[in-house]
Amino acid sequence: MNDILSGIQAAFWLIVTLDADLIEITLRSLQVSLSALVIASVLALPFGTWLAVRRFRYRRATIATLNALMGLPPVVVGLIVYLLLSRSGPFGVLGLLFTPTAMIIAQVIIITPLIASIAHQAMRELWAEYHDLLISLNTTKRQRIMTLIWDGRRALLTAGLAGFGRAIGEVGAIMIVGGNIDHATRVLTTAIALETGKGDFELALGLGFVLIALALLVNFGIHSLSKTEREGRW
Amino acid sequence: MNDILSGIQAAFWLIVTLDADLIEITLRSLQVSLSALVIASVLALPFGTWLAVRRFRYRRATIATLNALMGLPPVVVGLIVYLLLSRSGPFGVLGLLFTPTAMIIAQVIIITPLIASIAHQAMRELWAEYHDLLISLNTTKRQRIMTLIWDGRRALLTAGLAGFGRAIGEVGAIMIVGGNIDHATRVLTTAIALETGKGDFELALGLGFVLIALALLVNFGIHSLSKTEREGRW
Amino acid sequence: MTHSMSVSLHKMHVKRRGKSILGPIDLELAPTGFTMVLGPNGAGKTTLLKVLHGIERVSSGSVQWSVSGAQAQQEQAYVFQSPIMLRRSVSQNLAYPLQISGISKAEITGRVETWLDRIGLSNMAERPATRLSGGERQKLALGRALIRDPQVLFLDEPCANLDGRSTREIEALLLNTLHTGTRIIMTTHDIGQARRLASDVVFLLNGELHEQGRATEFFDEPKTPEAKAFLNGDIVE
Amino acid sequence: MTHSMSVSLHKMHVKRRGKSILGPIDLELAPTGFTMVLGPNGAGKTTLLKVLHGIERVSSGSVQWSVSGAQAQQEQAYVFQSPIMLRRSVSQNLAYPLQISGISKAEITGRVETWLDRIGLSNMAERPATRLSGGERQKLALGRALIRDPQVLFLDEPCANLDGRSTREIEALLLNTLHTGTRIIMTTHDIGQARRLASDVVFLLNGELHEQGRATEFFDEPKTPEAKAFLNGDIVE
Amino acid sequence: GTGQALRLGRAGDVDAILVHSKAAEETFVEDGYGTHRREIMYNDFVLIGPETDPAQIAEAATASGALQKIEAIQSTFVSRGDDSGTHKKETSLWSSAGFDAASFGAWYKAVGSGMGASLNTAAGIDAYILSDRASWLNFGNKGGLAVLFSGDPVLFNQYAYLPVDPERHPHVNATAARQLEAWLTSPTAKELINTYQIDGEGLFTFNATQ
Ligand SMILES: Nc1ncnc2c1ncn2[C@@H]1O[C@H](COP(=O)(O)OP(=O)(O)OP(=O)(O)O)[C@@H](O)[C@H]1O
Ligand SMILES: Nc1ncnc2c1ncn2[C@@H]1O[C@H](COP(=O)(O)OP(=O)(O)OP(=O)(O)O)[C@@H](O)[C@H]1O
Ligand SMILES: [Mg+2]
Ligand SMILES: [Mg+2]
Repeated sequence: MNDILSGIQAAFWLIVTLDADLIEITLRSLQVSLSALVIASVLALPFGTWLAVRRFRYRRATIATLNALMGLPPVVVGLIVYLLLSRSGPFGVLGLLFTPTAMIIAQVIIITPLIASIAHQAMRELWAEYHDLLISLNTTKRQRIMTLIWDGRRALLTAGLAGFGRAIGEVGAIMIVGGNIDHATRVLTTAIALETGKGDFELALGLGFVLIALALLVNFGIHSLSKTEREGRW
Repeated sequence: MNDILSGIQAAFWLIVTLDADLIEITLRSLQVSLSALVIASVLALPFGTWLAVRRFRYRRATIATLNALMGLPPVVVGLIVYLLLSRSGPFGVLGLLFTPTAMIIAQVIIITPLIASIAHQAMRELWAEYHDLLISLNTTKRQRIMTLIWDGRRALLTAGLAGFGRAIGEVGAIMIVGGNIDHATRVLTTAIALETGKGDFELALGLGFVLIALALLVNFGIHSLSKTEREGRW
Repeated sequence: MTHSMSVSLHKMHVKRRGKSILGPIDLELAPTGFTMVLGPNGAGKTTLLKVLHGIERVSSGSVQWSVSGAQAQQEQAYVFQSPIMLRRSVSQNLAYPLQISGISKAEITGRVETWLDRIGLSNMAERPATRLSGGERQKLALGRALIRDPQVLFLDEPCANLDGRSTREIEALLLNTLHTGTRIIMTTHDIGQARRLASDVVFLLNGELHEQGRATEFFDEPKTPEAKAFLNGDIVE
Repeated sequence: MTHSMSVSLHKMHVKRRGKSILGPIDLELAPTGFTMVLGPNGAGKTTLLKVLHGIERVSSGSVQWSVSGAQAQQEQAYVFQSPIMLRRSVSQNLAYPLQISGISKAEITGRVETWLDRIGLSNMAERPATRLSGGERQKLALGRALIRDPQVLFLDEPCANLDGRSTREIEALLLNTLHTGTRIIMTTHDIGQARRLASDVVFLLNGELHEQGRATEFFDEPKTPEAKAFLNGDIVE
Repeated sequence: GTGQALRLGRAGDVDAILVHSKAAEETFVEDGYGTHRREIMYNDFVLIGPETDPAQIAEAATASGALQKIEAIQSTFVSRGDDSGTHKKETSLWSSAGFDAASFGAWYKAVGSGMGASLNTAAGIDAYILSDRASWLNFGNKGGLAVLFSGDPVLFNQYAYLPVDPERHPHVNATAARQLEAWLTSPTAKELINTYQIDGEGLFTFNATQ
């Protein structure tokens, strides 16, 4: 109990003293996770919507696979990305290993199935509602997907936020491909893992609370920006 | 590339030779994650549905918080559970630390917000459809929630599967509270982390592919049992 | 069916986003009879019915039933303008209001059978309700409302999608229900139907209560030119 | 509006879960005229319209338009029995079919204005379409179908929730559209309306084509006792 | 790492710990968390780097000399950076070579990870790194790395056994901790430790006093 309190205290001090290291790794966390979120959303939202709209032979199998991919173990993703990007791997020449880019790649792989799966679920209901009209109007596949994405943007927000949450809290994969290098690839979660390893639980918890506060901030920010819950909206 | 291939090969050999250790840790993985899933679903499905049904003052804030909690960093959850269960912590007398029970507790904390948030999203649409009728029929809160859960069970499946995926692939928290003790708390993900640390990528990847296969199996199983995608069902 | 329910609206006003959509209205409805709410599209008929039923938020003023609010709602039933189908089979839709009242399984089965027959859907009891045709949905919604023997019945254009024969049968059913003591408050755009059924009329125009009175008088000698125009299908302005 | 479209059904059969719900039907529809599809609830009217429009899967047999399938669908419009509202404002709903056809912004604005006026919803252009009253939705759906000047227009009970005046106005609008060369295929349960509008009638019963012919003949001297009973609102069996 | 193990011992979540960081261990006993500290065995640290050895450390005479050569050409060096026993050893080696590790530039990468993860990082970017011999021999992803320097007596690495004090944490299984200690210092353990080999190399040397 005491440890948890001193963790909160540590978080408080880190924040009020504007600890330079803290600011650096917090910004890097945000940069990596938001980049991953944007890239993953660009891939996953249309794909999830497309899955809701299209009927094809292996649709069931695709959906089951997508759901299963939500469970991609981060460590395995990290390993595979490591092997691909390592000097002896096929993309070794790019020299991306142990850079924030590598971390973004790993996170994109982890959160894309999650976002796509939640998006698919949400879009399925909307598609059931719009189906007859959009078919009747002879819309193209692309138009259907764009219409659903636009009119279902509120539901897609949850998908995006789930993805962001997964990304910002993830540590297994980015530890492997980013290496937790000080001043280069250290982010909040890897720093927490480091402090835990050192047995400095106060600092680890403190960083953890900073991370949670950050997640809350982003969520409240997005919610109030998009006014999702305001009465009288869709 | 070669490493990945030998990983697949390793997975293949592990499976065809019915490696006893593999079977043990696979079963433990399943046991821990399914227990966590059941407990989290019992908490999260009614809660998410309740959130869709009830209008109250801090609803927006609750939803934003729930979404933020989807990003609870596993390491922090692990730490907090560790501190609570540790001998010097408030629940130390229970002696739960470094047991599968501790791992289940940590996973429940991680996946409950995820399941609740996706469930809330799905139930909101259904509630919009049913709202007038259920209000008019003068149903109790409990009846509303039960009706929505029953009629929206398909959508809740995605929520559950997302939670299962998150649980089975998680490593940060269970490593801290479970300790990765051989024959006691070692599961697939912690074994993968161990082999990665040893630099034995073939074995790590092999275990990873076993884990992915397991996730696929569970998903295909549940999908075909529940016939979610069969034409003409709800 | 032991106690009767009357209702009175006092300065009842419904606003949405700062715009007045119904009222302010002062209105008394007697505990018996067949009240027809008439008026052009968008006049506020649906809003009024929902306010009376207690499922539409009132911005100001009051709605007072002669019994307590909880009891009032418990003994009322409402058929929505666009029927809401539970994602279940036809017979499960009929059984639902009984299940939530905690009625025994055996009795539910019996009453569902009876009502399937009365609304003419016996041969599609196991069909998913969401697959029904427009008219079949309306019949199901009506049966689901009547199956609990409500004391007050609200009907929002219940025959809009029904064929001639079904309309006649439903009208007979409604008159029958009325004679067992049920209070009925209904809207329709079919003036002929309104004439056949109503004992009194509430005429709404642009969200305001324009005229109210006994049915015979309203149809034969409407007091205002607007009501006259409405009955003729002319421009009402 | 340069080429006309006729359609022929050959042994067209719609089954769902092994149950026949419409057909087998052989039917020819001429490239012009106002066809009224009549029949009791659940007869298969909606199903037939959807099959003709190409949005309902046919289990066997064929549906052949005189122009290619893609072109046929491009120049048709459909008003559904229960209007489907996009979760957008009223004017955005009207603009939608124009936007997806890639029409210029300026032209869209103009045409939306015109049609808002024609369907009488000008004063609620910015209201969310999902908040409209039942009748307002039907008008919006109709405007959204007509705004692309379709060559073939399907209407599934378009006036079910409209008041007397709106019904008359919409009827005038439809006859006007007919006279500019649009083919109209419609269902209704209002026999009076059917009489006023139809040039020919397709009478369905229990999923089968029971009678087909010119409107005047059908209404004045129905060939079968079932049709006669239907027109009288009697039991049709 | 050693830090987390000491922390677990302090909380009483384990009955005994086996670690390698003398100063921290002595504080642990002084603070009354452990009953005593008993040395069990030792192995040694080795300097690992790319087989091409750009800094030529293989030719250095001492560990300090090897580190000076690395610093001279600022060749990429991976540090555990996690306050572990190995990390503390590395920092002290740098200071005896005359440097302050905290002031190094980007070529010195403090990765804040366990030994395995740090070795993976070094293998991924062909860097120099200090490792204990056991971890290195157990490590499977050697890539282009090889042991380039070893044998300097300062690289000696002592492991010690510290039972948790049952007076502070009454629930600890002191009997089991005593049994384990007896076993660890027994001739059987001596035999096992001294003959444990990977790739034909011995790893540990038993040095417990009876
Ligand atoms: N939430 C809302 N926001 C804005 N306008 C609303 C809202 N709800 C209803 N309205 C408007 O209030 C008016 C009255 O609606 P109501 O549904 O009561 O009409 P009605 O008399 O039942 O019409 P109809 O005969 O078409 O069913 C309509 O013009 C409708 O558009
Ligand atoms: N997917 C389905 N599964 C089973 N039955 C179906 C399905 N779709 C339609 N039906 C049935 O087919 C029949 C014809 O339906 P349709 O909607 O065409 O009737 P309709 O003539 O338009 O009736 P209404 O006048 O009530 O609108 C109905 O009895 C309906 O319940
Ligand atoms: Mg209405
Ligand atoms: Mg129909």
